[in-house]
Amino acid sequence: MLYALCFLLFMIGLYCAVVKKNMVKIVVGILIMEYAVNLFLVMLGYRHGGIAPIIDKSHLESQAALNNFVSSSVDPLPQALVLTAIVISLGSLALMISLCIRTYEKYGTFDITEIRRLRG
Amino acid sequence: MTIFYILMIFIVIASLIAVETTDLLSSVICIGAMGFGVSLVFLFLRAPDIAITQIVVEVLGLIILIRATISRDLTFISGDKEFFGTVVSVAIIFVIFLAGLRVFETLPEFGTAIFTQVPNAASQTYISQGLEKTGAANLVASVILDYRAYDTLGEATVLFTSILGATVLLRRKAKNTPETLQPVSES
Amino acid sequence: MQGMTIIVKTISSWVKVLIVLFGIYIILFGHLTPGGGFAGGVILASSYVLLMLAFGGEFVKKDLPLSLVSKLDCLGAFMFIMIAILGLVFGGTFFVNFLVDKYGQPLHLLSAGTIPFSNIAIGLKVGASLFLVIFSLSTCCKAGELDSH
Amino acid sequence: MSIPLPAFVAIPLATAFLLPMFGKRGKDAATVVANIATILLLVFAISCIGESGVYEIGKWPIPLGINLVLDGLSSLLLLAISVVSAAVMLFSAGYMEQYTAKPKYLSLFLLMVAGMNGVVLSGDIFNLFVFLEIASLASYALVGFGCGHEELEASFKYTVLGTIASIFVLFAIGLVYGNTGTLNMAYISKAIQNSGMNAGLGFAMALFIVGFGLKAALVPFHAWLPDAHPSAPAPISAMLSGVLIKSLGVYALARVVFNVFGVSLAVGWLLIALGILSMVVGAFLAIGQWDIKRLMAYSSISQIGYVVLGIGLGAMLLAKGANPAWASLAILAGLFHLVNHAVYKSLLFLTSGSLEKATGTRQLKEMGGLAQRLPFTRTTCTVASASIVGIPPFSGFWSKLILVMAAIQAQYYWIAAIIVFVSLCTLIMYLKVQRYVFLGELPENLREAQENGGTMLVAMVFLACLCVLMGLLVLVPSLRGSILEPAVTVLTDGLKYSDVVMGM
Repeated sequence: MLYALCFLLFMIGLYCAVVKKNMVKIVVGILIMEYAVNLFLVMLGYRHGGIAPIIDKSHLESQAALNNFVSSSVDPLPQALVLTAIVISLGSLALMISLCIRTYEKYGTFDITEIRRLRG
Repeated sequence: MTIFYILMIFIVIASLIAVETTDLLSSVICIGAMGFGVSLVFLFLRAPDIAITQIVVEVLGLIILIRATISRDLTFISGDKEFFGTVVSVAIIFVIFLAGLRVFETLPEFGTAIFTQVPNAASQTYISQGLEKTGAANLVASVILDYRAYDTLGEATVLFTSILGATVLLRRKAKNTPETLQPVSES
Repeated sequence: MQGMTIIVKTISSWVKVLIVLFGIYIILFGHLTPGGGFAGGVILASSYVLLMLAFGGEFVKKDLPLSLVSKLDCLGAFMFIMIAILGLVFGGTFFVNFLVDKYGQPLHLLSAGTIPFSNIAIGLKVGASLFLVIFSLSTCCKAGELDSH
Repeated sequence: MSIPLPAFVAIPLATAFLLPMFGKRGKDAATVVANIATILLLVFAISCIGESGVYEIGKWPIPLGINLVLDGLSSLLLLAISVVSAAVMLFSAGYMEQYTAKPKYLSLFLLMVAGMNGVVLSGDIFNLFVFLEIASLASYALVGFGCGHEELEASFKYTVLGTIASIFVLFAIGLVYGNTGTLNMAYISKAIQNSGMNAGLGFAMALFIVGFGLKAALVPFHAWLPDAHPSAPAPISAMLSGVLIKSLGVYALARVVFNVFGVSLAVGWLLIALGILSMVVGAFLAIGQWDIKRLMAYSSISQIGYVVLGIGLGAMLLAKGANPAWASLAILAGLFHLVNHAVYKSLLFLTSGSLEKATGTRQLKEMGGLAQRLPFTRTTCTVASASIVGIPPFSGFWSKLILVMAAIQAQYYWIAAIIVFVSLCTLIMYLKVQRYVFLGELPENLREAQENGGTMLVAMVFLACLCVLMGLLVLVPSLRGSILEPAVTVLTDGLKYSDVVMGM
């Protein structure tokens, strides 16, 4: 069910990015899609009753503690992927917003139908 | 378990408001709320690294987004004129959504991570041998900076590229000299 | 942007030091605790963004010239790829953690081979570049000001 | 292997990180350094011909770490990327003088090259995504480099569609990870062979096809291309059309379909349909254009259709269990056309840049009679046009001929007929270019149009020579055996990819 909620979020974002005519709204849609995918990836690695994949001193005290850590830690790999994906989405956000600002400067509006009309 | 549902429903509602409100600033603020919700979900999913990163990125992203929207055609969104087009796209997206729901039945159930079900998964090795092989107690750090450091090189490059691209796009003057010949006026 | 009131200015110049310290802590302990180069770099950037909001763009420009920031940006990225290439030179493979057994013990600040150095490089790079983009976004064009068509 | 594979990524990256430090004064030094980097990459790529190998980064064995895979297909793409980027970089040295911030341009250019090299070398699906993003982000910024009205709008459109494509790919990667628990392409392929396809993997494959199809600008997803290519500076149009849409779109699609998921009849027919649709629609739209770069952009869509048609025909024949020789012939045609198109389309865009710089316009109706004023541009443009149309000694003829032969051998005569018909349309559109640009009356205001000298000319002549010589790639058996055939084998072997990678 949680996966389905992620997918719903993804689709809301897709709807916003495809249907809306305002440049900022399109960026908002893309951000929503990115959140959805990030959530989905991290959920794939979750275990019931899991602990964060960070070893501290208490885990190193005995072999049993370490084994306990190994058997209950959540998956670190999707977390690493999402860290990368968050940075990538920040990068594309910066690029898109600078494009929006420059386009606004040139055309005086965020509305893409208006922009298309001005361009002729 | 319930906490995830509560937070996810909060995120979905925030996203719906962000999509449908006509005020750009409130839309951006809803995105901020969503971002903090997402970061809380990360925290409950036992991913403190990403939760921290999500929060700091959210703050900076919000500054960037608000910078873009503030005092620029505020509250000005003309209604969607093409009613028919909107209905068709909503219908298509809804159909894809319904078709896609079956897809998630093939995944292992939430809370049983995939790496526990596959023999010799890489993640199993990261957890059991990460500290001894890389020396980093934070296994996420050991994955991003040692096992998959090449990805992180790519990630740093993505950021470098986008920042370089943004400064290039924001520069005042793009052309150096007038053309060698006068451009022919467009008819 | 001419900045805000004296109260805001005073407080933010104090808080800035704390934020910078916190950012450095997050970067240096990235291999032991949650956080790391990326989160720490963003925190470093946000300290200067705070100064920029409180004092205005011109003040920060004097404090931290943009050409220096963009050089730091390139330097951080270059440091990171040099760590990779040093792995090729000393360890025989691109990105090999050639320092892993050379010093330190697990759970100490000095451990984990090249990972802390990678964190520092990334922190530098991320901090500089994010500051750069927010600065150029906010000073490049004032709201409502249009190019002549 | 004599050269460590990460060099293909590390050299352009290190150079790109250093270049912005040069600032305004070091513009010429920066140009020289960037050119040295691309030429070095070309030398490396040539020395990698016929080699193969796996490179495990950081000495981690593969499911743990990331591996780079050099096989026939990768080295073919590496060769195409480095030839085109070396020529285009040389061209930019002269052409980009008219823009400001040249060191940043050079840096972004090298980042784009690094991204494409990373994509074609990667053996890890998430790593492929990361490098895909590097190349895409650099190209978004480069399309808007001129910062004019048109450029910004085109760049925004391209950025939005490109980002949506990337998110689709990331989502598909998530689904694949959720089903197989690994990210390495060889291991994914193994896991899929063991468990068989299910709904999740099928959906992931659909997402991959849409995502990479958007990057490759196949017809239902082509909306960004006709705006982005004309708006970009001419060298960037050449890169985008010449190699970017191929390495990010077609290569990634072929790799995922053939080597990771395995071919099936449905996917084969889907690719054929996309290919034919792109060919026909692209050609029809191109004929009506009056902007020279826009015409070439639509013709790119049409030509990418040939490549996808060849590959799809191969996939369909493989899945049907037909004679494997037919399938390899079709794939050979597709890949050979890919390389040919990389060379002649980038040459065409470079000539259009040369024309634009000399005359200040891109409108066909405002040009004319330039044959005398611009003799070199005219010659190179004619060579490239002859290639793309498929006049016998030039390269385009051979790839189209093989494609027609493959279609006839497999007894799909209607496909062969469509190929010939689209070739005729291509003939019409390039006759139109020749007629309106080089023949006819020379307008008053273009009397002083000057040939661009120096590096721009060298780059154009280099690519024109390649256009003439490319036919040798299939005609000389030793060249064919060392460059094209290994690439074809990688695709026809399909799922053996995983054994090959794990075995090396």
